[in-house]
Amino acid sequence: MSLNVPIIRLLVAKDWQLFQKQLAAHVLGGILALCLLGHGKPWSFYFGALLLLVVMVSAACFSISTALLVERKEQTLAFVMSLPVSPFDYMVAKLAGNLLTFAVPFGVMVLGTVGVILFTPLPDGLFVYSLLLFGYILLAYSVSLAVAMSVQSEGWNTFAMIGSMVLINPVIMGLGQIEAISSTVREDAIVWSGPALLILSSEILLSLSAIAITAWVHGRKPVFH
Amino acid sequence: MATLERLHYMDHLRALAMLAGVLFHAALAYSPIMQPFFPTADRHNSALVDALVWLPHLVRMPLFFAVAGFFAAAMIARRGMGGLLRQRLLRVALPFLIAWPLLHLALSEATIWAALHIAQPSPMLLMVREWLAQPDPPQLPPGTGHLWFLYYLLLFSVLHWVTRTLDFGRRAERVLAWPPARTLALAPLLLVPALASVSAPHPAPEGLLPQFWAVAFYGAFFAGGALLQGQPDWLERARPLLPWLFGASVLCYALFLWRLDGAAWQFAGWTLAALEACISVWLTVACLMAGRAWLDRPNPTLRYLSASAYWTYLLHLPVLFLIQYLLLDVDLHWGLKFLAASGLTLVLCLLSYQLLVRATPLRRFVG
Amino acid sequence: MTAAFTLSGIAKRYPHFTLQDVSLQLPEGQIMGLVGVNGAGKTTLLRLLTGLVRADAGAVEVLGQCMPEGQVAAKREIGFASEDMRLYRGQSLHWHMELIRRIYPGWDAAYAAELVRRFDLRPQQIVAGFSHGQRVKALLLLCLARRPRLLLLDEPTTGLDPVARLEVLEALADVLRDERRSVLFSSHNTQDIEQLADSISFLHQGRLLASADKEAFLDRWRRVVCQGAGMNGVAAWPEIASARANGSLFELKVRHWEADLPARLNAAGLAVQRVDPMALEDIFVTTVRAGEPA
Amino acid sequence: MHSMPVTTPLFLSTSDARPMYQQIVDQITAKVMAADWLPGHALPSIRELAASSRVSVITVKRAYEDLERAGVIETRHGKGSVVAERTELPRALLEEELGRHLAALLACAARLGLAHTELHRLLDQAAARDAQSRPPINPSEGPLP
Repeated sequence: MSLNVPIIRLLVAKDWQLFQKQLAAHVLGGILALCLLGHGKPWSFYFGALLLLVVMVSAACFSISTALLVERKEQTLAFVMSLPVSPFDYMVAKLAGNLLTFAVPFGVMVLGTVGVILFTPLPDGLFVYSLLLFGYILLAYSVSLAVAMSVQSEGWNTFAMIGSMVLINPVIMGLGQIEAISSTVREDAIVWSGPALLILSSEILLSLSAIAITAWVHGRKPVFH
Repeated sequence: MATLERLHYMDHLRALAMLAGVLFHAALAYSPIMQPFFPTADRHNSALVDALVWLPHLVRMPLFFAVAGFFAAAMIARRGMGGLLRQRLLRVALPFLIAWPLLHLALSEATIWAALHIAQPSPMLLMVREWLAQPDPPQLPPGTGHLWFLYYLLLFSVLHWVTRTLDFGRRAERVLAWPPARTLALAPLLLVPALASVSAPHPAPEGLLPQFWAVAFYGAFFAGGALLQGQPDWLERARPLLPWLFGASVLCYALFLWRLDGAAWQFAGWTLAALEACISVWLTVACLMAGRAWLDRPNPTLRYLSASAYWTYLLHLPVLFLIQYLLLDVDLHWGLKFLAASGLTLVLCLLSYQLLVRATPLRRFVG
Repeated sequence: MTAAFTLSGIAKRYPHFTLQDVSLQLPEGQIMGLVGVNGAGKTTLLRLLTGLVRADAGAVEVLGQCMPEGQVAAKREIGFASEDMRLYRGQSLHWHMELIRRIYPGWDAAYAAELVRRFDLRPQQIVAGFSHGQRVKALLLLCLARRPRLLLLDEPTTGLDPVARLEVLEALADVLRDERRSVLFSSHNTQDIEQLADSISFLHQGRLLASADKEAFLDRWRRVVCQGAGMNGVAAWPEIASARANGSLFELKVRHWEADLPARLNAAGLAVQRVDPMALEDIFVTTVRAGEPA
Repeated sequence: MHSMPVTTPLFLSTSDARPMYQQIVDQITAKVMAADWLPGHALPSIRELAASSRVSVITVKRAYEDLERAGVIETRHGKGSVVAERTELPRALLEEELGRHLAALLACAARLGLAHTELHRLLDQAAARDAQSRPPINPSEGPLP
């Protein structure tokens, strides 16, 4: 199953152009959140962090829904299938496109937060805690993407997206309960406790496997329908 | 910076704005108001400096961002948004990422050396000396090494892309269709809340995270410059207002100085903010008109200055501080010190430009 | 004569529908009309041809590529436009033309511009603002402007106003000029097929009732009006597709018209009054009603 | 594919009861009879006529075969069709048409059970009426050779 790269690049560029307007809105939200963080007041820091998280989550969900669900619902999928594209190319383009539209904002946010934690007077212990949180967002995204690629019904997709993202709060609480993690948060040093390492590695592993399985399942499908 | 067909007066104005920055930073050492804050504050200072220094402060950066907005819009018109973002990465983001740590290092080393060796240190240096004496000296909160103007230029480029993608520009263009007098009367009102939320004279937004007031204030000038590119005849239509703009600005400046006396570094009240806003808007527009009228001819020296302006402005601060630290112990009239410091800094910067940048690949980035 | 596509012994089973034992060939340079009621299997057939669906049995070869393995190479030379295909609502027609131009080297910008003029479309307009007719013509433009060797059109003229329909037929007729290019278009608007198709294939309930060249096909069918005492068994003749009586008048729809038929009818006591050719629509309805192969 | 000299399309209509190929045959015969196309005139290629008149190739092919059988055109292998070089072609075609009308007249009379003498009488009456309604034409004019 050869990979015709030029067409895939065009498909990803197409998805990128379709996603422009939403991305612009999310970038605007992101800048507003950063300004709130920079405003320096406790209330503004809280709102800024919250807005940043909301922007993060909605960027992930929107990128999935635009690239996959809307394409199916608005029957533009039939148009794409008429192009010289094999199901494998289409799947690779979708995965690459989605990971791009998710990875860019996600990467910027992780670096930004890590930068803020390390360089500002905030306790460095937060570093591990935030990475665990971001690990969870990555996992939630990968699961939503995998579901969106394989399940046709929109109901299941919305459930997967919203469900996995809403679970963030219980995850925050849960992480707080774990003795080894919550104790190191206050200290001003980066402490990699056992459970923290376990959770982070499992999050990353699960995310990669979710995407790998989806890629493998769709890769073998010789035809679109 | 942008290599468009040479719009002479815009290039020259940007060069003058950057050079004014060098002179402004040199003069701050001799301003009584800045004595407690500025690292190179000198014993010899005079109220005359305060009387003059705040005028360039209120104009140079707004003018810089207006010109930057104009060139950005021109670049988009010629090479599309992709072209602009590529150019921004090459000539703004890259130099910023390289210069930032270097400048940060140079400034802190120079300050620490001065704090330990200068006989008559400035109040700020004295404080640094006490910090250094403590067991673990508190670190300076990380700033942008006074390259905040590059940071905000990148931010405005992103915002420019956002507004074009979301098509926000439509209503703003109509504003320029109004009679110029009305636009110029109302424009300052936009800026008052932003300026009122910070001290007068407004500080440099050095923080790693963007500040609301800076985004609003400088963003407005950037947007103004971009809109102006769309309607070049606006300056012509507003031409008759030139004398009024100068007159009103000087009047406002006088009022500003009178109100500022003794009220420096507290939150600028609505009046001070309004005055600052009026001066900034009217004087910037006046400079644009004056530039268009008298600076629009190809002029070799100005051309060289505008080519070297970017490099000079990047390099000037540590060089200037080092010279002024050394001058602290010298007993001379403040005027002579100011001329010596700024003159020497400019010479050194231009020399380094000629040797290191003019004929080297660096020119593509900072030439 | 190389074939644009060849279906041999095709079967495709769905829960409520089966396409069985379909063998069909379209010689290069010809236009084939695919006639069938809704749900007869036209869409499945077209999907088999574009490799979007894998046949349960039989072989599909399109433009020399066996499908669905060779679907990418084949689709480079196939222009497929179907009723359920939609463009990106948020984008303009120009954006779509740019996308297609970059994918297909054969894109002919001059021809595209001419089609835009002939179809009376505005490239800068956003697709969401298009009417149904404009959307169908836009899709057709995207297919035609790259001059594919095989055009697969699923109901190209359905729901179009007469003017738009004429514009579409004119664009299809352009394809005739190049004898290397072939067209398969399915429609239940039999007038278009009668006018433009070289050969006709009847599809009904997943089976191919008939596939023959149009003129010969139309020539075989006649509508005969005759007068006589009674039907006396004529209705059962193999060549009679349908027979209706009205008093002493009888209307026979003949499937295989032979010159000697009027004489044999006279012998059976029926005086032939008039013999008329039948329109394709009439033939199609009669065939479906009769249920036997046409 | 630059657009070749576009052949003027024939006037074909779907509302006409006659099959499409018959319409083509009749129109081309009419053009030959009216000397629009002189003998030896090259006819458009089958594909060209099909494209410009928006009908199928097979319909035009059928029409060309009928025209050739009727002797109106001649087709040289590989070089396309031309109007037949027969002398007096238009007059010959008119006479054939007259023959066809006579045959139809006789078939209709047979159905009515008319005797031939009765037919002659009706013909003379029709001729008389026709003479009054139209100015007398000089018999020698006739269609141009």
